[in-house]
Amino acid sequence: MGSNMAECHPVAFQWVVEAKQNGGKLIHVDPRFTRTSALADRHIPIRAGSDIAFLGGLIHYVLEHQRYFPEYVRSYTNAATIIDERFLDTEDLDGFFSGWNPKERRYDNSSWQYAGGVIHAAAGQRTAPGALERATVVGGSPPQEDPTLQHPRCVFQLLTRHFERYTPEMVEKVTGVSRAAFLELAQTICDNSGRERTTAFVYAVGWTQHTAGAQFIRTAAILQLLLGNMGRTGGGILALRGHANIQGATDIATLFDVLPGYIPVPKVDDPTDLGEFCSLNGGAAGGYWGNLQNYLVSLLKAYWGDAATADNQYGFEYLHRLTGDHSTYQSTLGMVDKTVRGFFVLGENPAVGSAHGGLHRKGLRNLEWLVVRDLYEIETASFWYDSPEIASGELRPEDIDTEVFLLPAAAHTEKSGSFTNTQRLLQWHEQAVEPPGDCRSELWFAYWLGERIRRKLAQREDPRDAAILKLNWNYPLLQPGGDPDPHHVLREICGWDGQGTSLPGLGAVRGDGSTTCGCWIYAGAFAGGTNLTSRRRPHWEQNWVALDWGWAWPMNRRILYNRASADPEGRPWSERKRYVEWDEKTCRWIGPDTPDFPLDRRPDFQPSPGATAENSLSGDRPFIMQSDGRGWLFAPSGLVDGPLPTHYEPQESPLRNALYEQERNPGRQLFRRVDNPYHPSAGEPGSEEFPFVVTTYRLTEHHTAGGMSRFLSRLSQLQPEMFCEVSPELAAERGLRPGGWATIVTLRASIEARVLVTPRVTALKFGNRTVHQVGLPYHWGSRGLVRGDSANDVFPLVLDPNVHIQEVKAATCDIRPGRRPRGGIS
Amino acid sequence: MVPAANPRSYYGLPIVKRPAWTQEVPWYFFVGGTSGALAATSMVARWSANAGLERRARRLALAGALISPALLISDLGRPSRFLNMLRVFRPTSPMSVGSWTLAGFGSALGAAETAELVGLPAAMVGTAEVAAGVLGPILSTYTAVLLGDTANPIWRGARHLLPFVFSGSSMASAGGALCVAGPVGDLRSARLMVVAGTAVEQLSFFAMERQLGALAEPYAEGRAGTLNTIQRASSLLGAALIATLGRRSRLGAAVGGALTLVGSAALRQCIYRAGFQSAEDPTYLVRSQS
Amino acid sequence: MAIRRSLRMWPALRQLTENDLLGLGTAATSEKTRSLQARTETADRVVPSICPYCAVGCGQLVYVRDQRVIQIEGDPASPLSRGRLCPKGSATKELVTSPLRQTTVRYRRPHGTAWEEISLDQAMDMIADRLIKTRADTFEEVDQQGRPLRRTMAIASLGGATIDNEENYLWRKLMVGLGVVQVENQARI
Amino acid sequence: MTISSPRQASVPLPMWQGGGTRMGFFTDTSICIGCKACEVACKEWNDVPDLDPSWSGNSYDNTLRLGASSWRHVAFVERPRPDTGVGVQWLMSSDVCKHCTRAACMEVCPTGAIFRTEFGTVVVQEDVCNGCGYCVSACPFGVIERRADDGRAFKCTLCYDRLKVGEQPACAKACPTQSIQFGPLDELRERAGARLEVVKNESGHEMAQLYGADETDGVGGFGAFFLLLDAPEVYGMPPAPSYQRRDVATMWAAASVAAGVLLGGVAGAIVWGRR
Repeated sequence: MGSNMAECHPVAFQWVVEAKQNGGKLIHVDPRFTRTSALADRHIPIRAGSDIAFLGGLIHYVLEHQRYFPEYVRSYTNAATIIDERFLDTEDLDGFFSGWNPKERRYDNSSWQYAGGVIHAAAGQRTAPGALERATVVGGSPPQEDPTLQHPRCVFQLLTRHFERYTPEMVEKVTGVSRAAFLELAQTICDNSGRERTTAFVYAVGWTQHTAGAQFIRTAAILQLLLGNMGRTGGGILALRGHANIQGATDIATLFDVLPGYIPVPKVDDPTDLGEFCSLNGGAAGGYWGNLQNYLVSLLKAYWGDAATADNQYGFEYLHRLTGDHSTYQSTLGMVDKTVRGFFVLGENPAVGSAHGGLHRKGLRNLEWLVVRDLYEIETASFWYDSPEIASGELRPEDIDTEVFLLPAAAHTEKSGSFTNTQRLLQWHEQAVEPPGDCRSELWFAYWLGERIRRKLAQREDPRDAAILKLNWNYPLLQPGGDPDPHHVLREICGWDGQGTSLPGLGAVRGDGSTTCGCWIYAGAFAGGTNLTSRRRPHWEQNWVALDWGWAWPMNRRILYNRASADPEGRPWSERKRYVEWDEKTCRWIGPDTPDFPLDRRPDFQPSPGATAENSLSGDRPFIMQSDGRGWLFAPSGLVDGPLPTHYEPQESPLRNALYEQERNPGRQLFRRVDNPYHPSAGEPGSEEFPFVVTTYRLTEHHTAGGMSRFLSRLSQLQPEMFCEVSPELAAERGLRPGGWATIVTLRASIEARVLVTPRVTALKFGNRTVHQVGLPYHWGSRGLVRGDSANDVFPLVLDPNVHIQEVKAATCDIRPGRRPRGGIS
Repeated sequence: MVPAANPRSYYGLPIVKRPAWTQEVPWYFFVGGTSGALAATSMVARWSANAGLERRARRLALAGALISPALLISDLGRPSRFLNMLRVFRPTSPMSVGSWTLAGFGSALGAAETAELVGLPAAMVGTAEVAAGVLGPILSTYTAVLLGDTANPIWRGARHLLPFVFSGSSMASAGGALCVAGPVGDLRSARLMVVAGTAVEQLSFFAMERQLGALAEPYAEGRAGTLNTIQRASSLLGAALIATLGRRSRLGAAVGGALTLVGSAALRQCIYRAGFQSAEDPTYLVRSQS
Repeated sequence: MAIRRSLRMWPALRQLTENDLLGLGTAATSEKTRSLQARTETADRVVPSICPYCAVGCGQLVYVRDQRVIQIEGDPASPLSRGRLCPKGSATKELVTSPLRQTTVRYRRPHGTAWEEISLDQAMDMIADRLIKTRADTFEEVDQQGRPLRRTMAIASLGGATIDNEENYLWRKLMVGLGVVQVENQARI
Repeated sequence: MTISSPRQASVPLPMWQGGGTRMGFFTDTSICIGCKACEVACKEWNDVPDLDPSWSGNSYDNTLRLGASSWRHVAFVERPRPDTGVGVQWLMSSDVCKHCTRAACMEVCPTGAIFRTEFGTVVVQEDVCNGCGYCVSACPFGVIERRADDGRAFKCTLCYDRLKVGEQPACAKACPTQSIQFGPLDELRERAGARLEVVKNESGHEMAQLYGADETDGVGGFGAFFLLLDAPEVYGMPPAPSYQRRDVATMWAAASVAAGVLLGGVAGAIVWGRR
């Protein structure tokens, strides 16, 4: 669901095809019939943006027919935990949870907590309200539980009640999936889950690019926990990520709100005391996050080296602080409003690659200076003379005062370094040739820019410059004036101890300043002083888990939480699904993979009172990053828009919310401003102007916004023009000629595309209402060998409140025959 | 979407490729064919001691034998590599067989002519002429095998009749050429060649269309259709003129001969053109195979 | 001598001598064909690499001759990809060797109507100056309530998903040192 | 004149020297995901020129045909599901030169440019071809073509240069799902037979068929054969390709008779004309 694996990850899809040939079943739930659907046993067309209703329906089915995995649910999830009596569900408040603050449009989640204590999330909104005053949950057993799962306020009962109305009939009404098709699917999934079998969910941006994206994934997580499909072979929820190192960039953290290893960046109201900051952010809780202080201090040591001492809290005082959401879309608005003056773009193309391209280009025009580093001259570098606004005559280059630097970048063949792939596997690529001309690696750019700045700042005595001047910036160079040694940088990331010996693993990361570690989850990738990410032992020389190829974080574990592949006593759930198990002889966890659990912790281990971090977890708690060691069916903290997933309509939708009075995700991030207009939704006046659903996607032949494919003749000729996919019914209704032109109209922009009329796009029936969907690949722009309008131009800025990702998988539009007026696109 | 046409096709796209050849090829079919028939004429004429006819036929044939390779070479994608035609001898390839034939044919005629000019013994001239005379008819008809031995529906479908079309046409055009070139006195045999040749040509062409059935459509459509009308009209008219006026009037014979030549040339053009039309519409191929 | 040799090499004769009467096999081969060889055989070295497109992380082998990339194909040893590549992965050679690649620094001055060529050194110096000035002009030491901020909100950075871990790490480290808050990448998009 | 049926090919099978194992392709279209990696890998390895970018509107097929500059071509067929009638079926298939057992292009090639390699494959020698164009009309599959700007004929070489060093062809190596399989032909045929059973019975594709796997078919079987989910013509391939030369004898016979007629006619005319 939410993924077009065959088209976007074809080589990974080989394993799906192989599984199919071994009797596996492939079901594709997607608004469009794609090349993935073509190979699937069944394709189920669904209305874009209605996935929570669909998955919620499955949860309802599993609970109603008792198809869940009882032992797994009872021992490995928080089903038995009792929730604060102040908690009120969306069933009580018609689409809201308790704690909603309408003025600030945000939740206070104190009423979502475990009864008698607060609990910290392993990710997302880390700080638990009032964590300093109230007792923090430490250790395996939360204060109150009901193993019989009967208590009205236990998670299991709350869950049952929350999804009560997600019946097959409701699913049909909301998603457009027929009752019969839905039941057949539910059946299949249940039959393929349990001790003997497992079901896996594969998703991609089809789930994330929504105003409730994080909750889409949460819903699948709940379902998979109920079915016992987590931490086991052939199970899980697999995110297929789109860029070679998008996982690494998240881990090492070119993201505003986290430091390397998902350590939260301090907020303005966080304590200025390192210790207090850590305990407030989970450092006092159970599970491995209990060691937050070790991770943070070692990172600070990596940043400021000898300048990081106990006296200055290891440089904690050097860290900047957040005052809210500072994500990329906020920056864009900052550029438009001229509060952001300078902008670096490293191998990305926001002018066509981000939602509401017009707004991004406006931002670029309002900058003082812009630095673009790329292999090719992309739209983001050429916006000032080659953009829809210039083409339309709306603007002339002379009118634009942005200063632009275009610096040619080195390709992956021209530098050594590591990528972290979608399964957290670090793989090293070796330099093959020297970069041509002025092309340089980002490593070179970062290092030498830093050198210049530090040299220039060193002359002035400004206390504000302490953080940059004291920064540990000593890196051995491959040659004078050349790149810093990437191996050395990776060593710093993976960490070393006082003697400079590389750390064997994350267990060795210390908080007393004795270790240095740039990213604690990568600790161990340089164990023994060798770069384990460069291991390339052929798969035919090792077992199927292939631990000797590259290195996966954490600790080279290939399946996370794999302790759950064994029962509470440590025995495999079944012979067929044997993976990691407790070996009484050696008193160790063994298996083909690295056990994701303290190696020598007995299944019957009970923590001593007062134990913290992982030591507070008993031997039957597989989810070691959670403070209670359990999989969360109910998320008391971490998510800002509710402890349980709830179906809301997209910001722009042709239908009303059939489940609640509350139409849309109350917490979603809105930007109500003239240059970011939203369409009226179903029922509101004017909504009939934009009667169709529009969604975006990728094609095998291109890559994201085209920066790495539109400039290549080999790929360009395979998909040479921007087109839109419409159903024969819509084509007839709107008079769209196959092979002709159509204009997609929204309040943000009108773009033109060739018309591909295809039965692969189905018109969905909702009672007497038919909803048509328009599909748009988003690969084109004004540059490259093949050019076309950019699909991202038609979408508004509206974000998921947890992760600030834009909603481009569902909006509304109108479509008309013919080309757009030449007079400009906005 | 694939249209539900019957027989089904892939977006109506051609299955076999249209010929890669250019205009020179049908012209060569005409010139080479005529020259082959003329060589045969000169051989027989020698036996029947008709020196005048022998020499005239031979000279005309020689002219054809010199033009032919020029036409073939200019049709090549890489003319500089024309010698590669004699690189191997592939009995499996009508074109290979043809190339060697043409080479032998040309040299034989050349030899005959030179032998006569430098006054070598008549026997030598005779031998060379026999060689040319025997190769000649093959030169006139092998081109039909060359077309039949393709995947092109309209050529392949008629592979056993095309040789007769070509031989008849060559006979007619040879006669026609002589009618144009020769003095009215001894044109009787040439006229007979035209009439007999045209008869064979038109009858076998008719039979060919019958045998092809629906595949013959291109002969009635587009450029091939037009060329078909032209070739039929001028061949029949030419033959008629030759049979009637040609008896008495030199002019009549010349005009009739010319018309015959036009018809014969148009016939090759027509068949060549039909090959394009037949390849461009996949339904012909699918029909021919289902 | 030469004539005799070329005569001996004449395929029409070799048809007889090489028992290939129809001339469909070896007799028809040219010198060039007989000495044909895959260009990967001529590589100076084969460099292990990883596909730069999506996050599957397919193994690649980069064939280099005379310091130029002459071929990029899948690495059969990879347990992930088993030597296979998608169309984008298969086009990687063009990605890195295309003549359309930008190889010189380009500069566009405010209100400028054309690119100007400047040296890499000059560009780096200008960028450093811009960064220092903007940061100095907009640095926020504390908020209204006097709580520490130590940052500038006037500089932003986007990108990282297409570059290495080491590069992301160093870039973020520099930005943290400078108090640049808005460092983001594709993961947000 | 009797024409022998395609089922009983009369002409002896041309032997290829070296007697090495015959290598080829088995393209299993039932697992093709239409990614076109084969098209790109082929062009990159063989330096095949690019096509002018043009959008066809025929599903996702913008290559449209095999030709001098497209040696692999992925076909896309969209239509209602033949079995249930509801929903769609999207057929994808990577077409390629068939490397026929009885290769018309090779047999008609007058220069010897096209020959049979030690692997049983059919290859054009670019240094020999003089662009006579005969192979273009001879190919029953419309594969080989003359390149306009170059004049010579080009087609898939089954990566002859790679085979020589024991490597597999670029397209087969790249193919993510191994829809394109390379190997000894007899092994591939075995595998294909087994696969067909599965596709027909388990996946319920009644129309599924092997195309060109059978030595007794019109061209004596393909060196590159296919598992198709429907009739060949649906994918733009000839339904029953036949080996033109199977009745070459009768053709030459006809030609000789015709030549005889010509000679006789001329003789008759001259003799009769004498009076």
